[in-house]
Amino acid sequence: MGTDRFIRIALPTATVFAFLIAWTVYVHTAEVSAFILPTPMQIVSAFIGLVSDPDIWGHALVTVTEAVSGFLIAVVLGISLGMAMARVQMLEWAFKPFIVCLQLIPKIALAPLFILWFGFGLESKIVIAAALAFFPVFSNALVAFRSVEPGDRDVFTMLQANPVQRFTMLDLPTALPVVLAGMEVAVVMSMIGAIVGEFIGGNEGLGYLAVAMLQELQVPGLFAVIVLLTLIGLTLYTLIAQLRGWLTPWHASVAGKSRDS
Amino acid sequence: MGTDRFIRIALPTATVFAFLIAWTVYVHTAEVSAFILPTPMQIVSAFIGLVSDPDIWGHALVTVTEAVSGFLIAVVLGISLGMAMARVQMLEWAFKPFIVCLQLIPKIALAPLFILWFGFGLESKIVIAAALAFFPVFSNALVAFRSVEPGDRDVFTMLQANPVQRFTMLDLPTALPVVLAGMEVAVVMSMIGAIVGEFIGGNEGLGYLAVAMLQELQVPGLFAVIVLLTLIGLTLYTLIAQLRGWLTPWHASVAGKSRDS
Amino acid sequence: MNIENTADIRIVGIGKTFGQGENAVRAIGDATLDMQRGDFISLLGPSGCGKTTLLRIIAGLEQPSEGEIIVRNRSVWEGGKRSSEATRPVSMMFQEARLFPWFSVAENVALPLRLRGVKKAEREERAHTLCETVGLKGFEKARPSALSGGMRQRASLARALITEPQVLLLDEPFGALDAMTRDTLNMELMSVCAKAQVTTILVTHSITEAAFLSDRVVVLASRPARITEVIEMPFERPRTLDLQRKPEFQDMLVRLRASLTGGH
Amino acid sequence: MNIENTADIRIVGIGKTFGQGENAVRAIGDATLDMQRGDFISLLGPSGCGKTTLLRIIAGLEQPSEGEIIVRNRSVWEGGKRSSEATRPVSMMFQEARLFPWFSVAENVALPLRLRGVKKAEREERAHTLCETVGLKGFEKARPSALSGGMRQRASLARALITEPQVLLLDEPFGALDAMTRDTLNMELMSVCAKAQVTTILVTHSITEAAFLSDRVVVLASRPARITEVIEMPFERPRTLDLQRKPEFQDMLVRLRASLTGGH
Amino acid sequence: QDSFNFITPFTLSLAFAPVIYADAAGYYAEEGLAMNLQAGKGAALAAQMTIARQMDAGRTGGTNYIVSRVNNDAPLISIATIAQRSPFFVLSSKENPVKTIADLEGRTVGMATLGGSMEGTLDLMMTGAGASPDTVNKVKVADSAASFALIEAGRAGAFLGNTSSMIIASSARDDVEVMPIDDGMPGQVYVARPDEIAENPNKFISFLRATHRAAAEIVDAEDLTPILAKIGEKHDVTGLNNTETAQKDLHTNAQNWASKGKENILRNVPEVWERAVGLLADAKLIDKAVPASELYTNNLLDQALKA
Ligand SMILES: Nc1ncnc2c1ncn2[C@@H]1O[C@H](COP(=O)(O)OP(=O)(O)OP(=O)(O)O)[C@@H](O)[C@H]1O
Ligand SMILES: Nc1ncnc2c1ncn2[C@@H]1O[C@H](COP(=O)(O)OP(=O)(O)OP(=O)(O)O)[C@@H](O)[C@H]1O
Ligand SMILES: [Mg+2]
Ligand SMILES: [Mg+2]
Repeated sequence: MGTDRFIRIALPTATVFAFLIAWTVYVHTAEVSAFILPTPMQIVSAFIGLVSDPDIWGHALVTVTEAVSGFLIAVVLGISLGMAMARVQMLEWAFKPFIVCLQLIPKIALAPLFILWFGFGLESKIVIAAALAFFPVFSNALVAFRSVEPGDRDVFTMLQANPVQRFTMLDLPTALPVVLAGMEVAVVMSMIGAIVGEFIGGNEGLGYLAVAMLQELQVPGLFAVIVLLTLIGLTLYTLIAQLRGWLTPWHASVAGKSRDS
Repeated sequence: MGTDRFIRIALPTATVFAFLIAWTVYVHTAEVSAFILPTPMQIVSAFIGLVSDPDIWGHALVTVTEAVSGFLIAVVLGISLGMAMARVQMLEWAFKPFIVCLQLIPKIALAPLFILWFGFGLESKIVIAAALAFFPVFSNALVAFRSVEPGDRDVFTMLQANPVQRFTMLDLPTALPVVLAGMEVAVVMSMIGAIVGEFIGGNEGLGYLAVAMLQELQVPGLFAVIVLLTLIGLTLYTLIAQLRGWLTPWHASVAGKSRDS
Repeated sequence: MNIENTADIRIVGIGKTFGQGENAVRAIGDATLDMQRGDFISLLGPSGCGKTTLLRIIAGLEQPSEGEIIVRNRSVWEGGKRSSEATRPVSMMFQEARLFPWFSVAENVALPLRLRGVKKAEREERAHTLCETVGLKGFEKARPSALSGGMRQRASLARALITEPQVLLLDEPFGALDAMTRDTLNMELMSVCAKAQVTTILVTHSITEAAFLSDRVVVLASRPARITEVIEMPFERPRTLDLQRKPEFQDMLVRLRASLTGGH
Repeated sequence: MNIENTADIRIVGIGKTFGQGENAVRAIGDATLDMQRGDFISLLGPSGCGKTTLLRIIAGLEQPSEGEIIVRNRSVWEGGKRSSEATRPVSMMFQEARLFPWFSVAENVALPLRLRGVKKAEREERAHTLCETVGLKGFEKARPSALSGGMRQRASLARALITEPQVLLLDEPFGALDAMTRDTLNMELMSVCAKAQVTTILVTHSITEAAFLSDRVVVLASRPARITEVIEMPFERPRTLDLQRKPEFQDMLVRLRASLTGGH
Repeated sequence: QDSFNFITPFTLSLAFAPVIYADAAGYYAEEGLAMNLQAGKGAALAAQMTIARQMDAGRTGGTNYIVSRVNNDAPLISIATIAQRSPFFVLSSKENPVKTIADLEGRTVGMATLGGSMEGTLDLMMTGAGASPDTVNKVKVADSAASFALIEAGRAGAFLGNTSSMIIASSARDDVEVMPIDDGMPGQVYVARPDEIAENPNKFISFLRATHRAAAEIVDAEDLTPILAKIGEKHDVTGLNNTETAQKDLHTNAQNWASKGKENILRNVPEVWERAVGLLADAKLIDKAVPASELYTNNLLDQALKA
């Protein structure tokens, strides 16, 4: 366990360092302009400057709020709709094409509509974050809830389980590993959604900051914002990945349980 | 079967009509400006105008090429990396945080880099489409390949199956239902990626056309382009959904097989 | 509580065909049988003759193609829909163990109580007692995946018994057990069923077991699927393992074997 | 082809402990046994005594905590790694049927041939022949989910036999079968093993079956897990079902039962 | 024959008519340039591509250029000012019009390119007009006539739109109040790398000559129809379909190009730059005072027009 944990930290750190070195070498040898791709060192110093400015945390909080709220809405909606359609074939036939269409519509084209309905504030960004994060959760929930074995269902039927019990003790545990995989995608999508939302309208958040930096070609600053965004996203992602260990300890998808074969 | 197929067509058609009527009513009663949300009728006539212009098919072909290529790259990469990491825990520890970070980075910020590396042509858009579509496939492949039951693996071990046989006859069939769910998300993402790529640069494709329409305030035209995009996306999506029936006919996720319970 | 004169379980002309046309498989044909409260019957028959299917139809898990099932004066299949009222007193143990990997062994055993809202302390106590009864002491906290095949089967049996059901459907509960364990559990089952007047249907491949436990043995045949014979087991209760060595019991085994072979 | 004087399978001081510390479960203790080519032995023992675990260790699916397995002069576990060379001649039938839902019954049965690159026509023919042997005629094209429990077990047996293996490990192959089918398949198995000099280890809970089929019966006990006795079955071959009625056979059953009970 | 790569900040539109028309009319070819026009997304991208030597020159916003040059040492120099003043207009509704900069007080104002300089100059203008900039809620919106609907819906009190947005919005509806803004900045500039210029100045001279020819022709034209037709032959330009608005659009743009006099078309007018740098420094939008003349060169244009 001790070495395991060590490796789990050491390995990605090593990869990241290798990547940063490769990056630095690339920038220097290929002579890429710092206005397109700064070196990691430049970004680090810009990052230090960024996080020592207290204003930044307000922006970060806005983005996190948007992403997390959007994510939660997506998870609740995705799981419940996925569940409902897994149960009732008719619902899937009636509404799935519809859901797919909604996903396909470029959100940027509808930006004015979002702002019209939800204003320039957090709401419109939460909606976009939720819209982007919804589909992976929904799609995985649909297939996962369908994968409950009929024999297992029969056990619960015989035990006269009510729908809630059936959901919490059978459907959900069966579906969780796959739903969690969808949630991992969704948490990333909700960050992207929040940022896209901030690109589209409003005047707060790290996405807004990134655009403002880009306008003036403060490219290291822009990358510093991206690093911050990425760190936040990675933290949220890690939380979800942790959930996997807590919620589905029995499943082979829990890290460290798989066997090389 | 006959009625089944009828219902499968009739139901979504009914939903779509209900939606269109609700939309029309909303636009009229809420007096939404036609510059934000045209009525379905206006869009339909713009759509007819759009598709009767032969130029449009060139743009559509560009977008489809980008999306499909990006999708295929994403599927191949997603399945192989997912498979590799499902097998070798170390690989996951080393590279997964990295992959997540890459996903989190707003692609728009990297646009200059994409163009630098891949030019203004199709390539840069294919890369963006592939980048967006990759993660759902990868994430689902990882959990799905992990879900192969150890007992099933044992059978193949005893039968001295080589890695390719193991992959095609055990891992892939087991993983397919969940991987297909990821591919359904991915095909949508690759369309979005292609469109985002066209927003970023170049002067071809339906995404470009959408921006151009918006600038001219041809809002019904913009929506007509979106409708066309959506139809294309829906077609691609339906193809993948069809694959489910062909590739995993034994699985409960195949439409019509699930039981209400 | 049911002091009416009618049967506890009535199987009336049940038939079941899977698939259609060329691929149709006739799993059960025209099965009719009445059981009184506390009756213990066994189903004996060749593999694939429809024993599981019949049990599933009685439990309301499979819709019969024809016929009717009545449990305690209620039809299990009312207008093509399963009546969960009718099947409430029924507990079923499936042919596969069907333990849930997200529960420990004790939690799996206690699941039926949990679903009925029994308090945690009480259900844990009862699950532990039952685990001990079926010989799983010390494995209460284990994950089902750490059990051997026979141990899983016993856990599944414990789960079927924990609710103290009035009707018990057992699908090959002792198939994966050694003779010793089987004898012990046979005795246990017999005492449970006798004590609480449980109406029991047991599917087994062991002629000895069928003869030893049952009031009546139903012999099934396949192709065509049907009930070939219903044989009374005229042994007094309470029965002990000694019964199995008695000549009249041995004769009965021969009789049953003949019936099975004839029906094949 | 192996005409050396050494044993075909050597089980040398095998032990296996699952888990660690307080939760440790001793599944096998110090098992030692030699088998010559064509030997047929059965493992008898209480549920959970480590029969499956021993089979899995021999097959190279579970790493022993101590000891060594040598199959045809090759160590199955070389330096903690499974040697797929050593296990090449071994075919194993698992306690669960483990059929794959994406293959039809015949495809499941033919799978081992397919993995060896046997042509489609040939493997289909052999699969059909074997399906008929195990009584699955007419179900070749069915999906495994449409089979009954016993039918699945038979399909799994057919899959284990189709490669005409030199070493056969069978984990309760007839557990879900009725007496008649069981007798038929017992005879079938015996003739297959005799004809091709297959070295066979059979796990069973039927004392009769063990005595009838085996050259030697290995009696296992749990707590502590160990081999309590290895008993020679001194019945001439070829054996017929009549043997089971002979007094010396009945005496052997009593002897085995005693050994099992003592070891418990 | 030299090749010349030029990047516009957005999809090809009539705002970029000088280069598009020069290309369509073959003026670059006459100068011996093989023109390659690329449409980018965002002024920053245009600048970045030029810095990265992917493009020889690009068009970007004047203020953004100055800030990025002074604060971030962007290796660029302005070789021409195409829009002499801000190409942006304040759009509001006639019911609640913005007629002076002070009218912005208390409103939610949408703008496409949110960022320090744009906001800063707006603040500057408001302070100059005696209004309090703190009361303005500046938000990012798409620079599209569609954004006018946000005003209609009451979500925004005004928004800054470019010439095309203004023309399209005001020709589509009759309740659009338009106020041009002059923030004192050079509106839109062509930028290039100084080292590239030093390496091959002739290429840039040829480019400016042809572009100037096209711009002057448009400014002078009585009837824009043939020009629009010419453009449409070669390029897919948004806004060409509706000839009426297209003419207005091009005409309004042309007025901007010539707003410091026809003789100053494409010229970096020193006084304008001087004042702009002063304003930006006062507003602390640039961190050091630099001589304005370092930020641009008129040499190339002079040589182009001399020959
Ligand atoms: N879902 C199904 N679809 C199609 N056929 C089925 C299905 N379930 C069972 N059958 C068929 O019905 C017949 C009876 O099956 P059943 O499981 O009832 O047999 P059984 O008597 O329980 O056999 P066993 O002793 O082997 O468990 C078999 O021929 C089987 O192939
Ligand atoms: N993966 C595992 N993890 C922990 N304990 C295990 C595991 N597999 C088996 N055991 C334990 O090892 C012991 C022997 O198990 P095994 O499956 O070999 O028994 P068996 O003799 O085959 O029993 P049965 O006749 O019931 O199949 C049991 O006590 C079981 O709990
Ligand atoms: Mg059965
Ligand atoms: Mg076992």
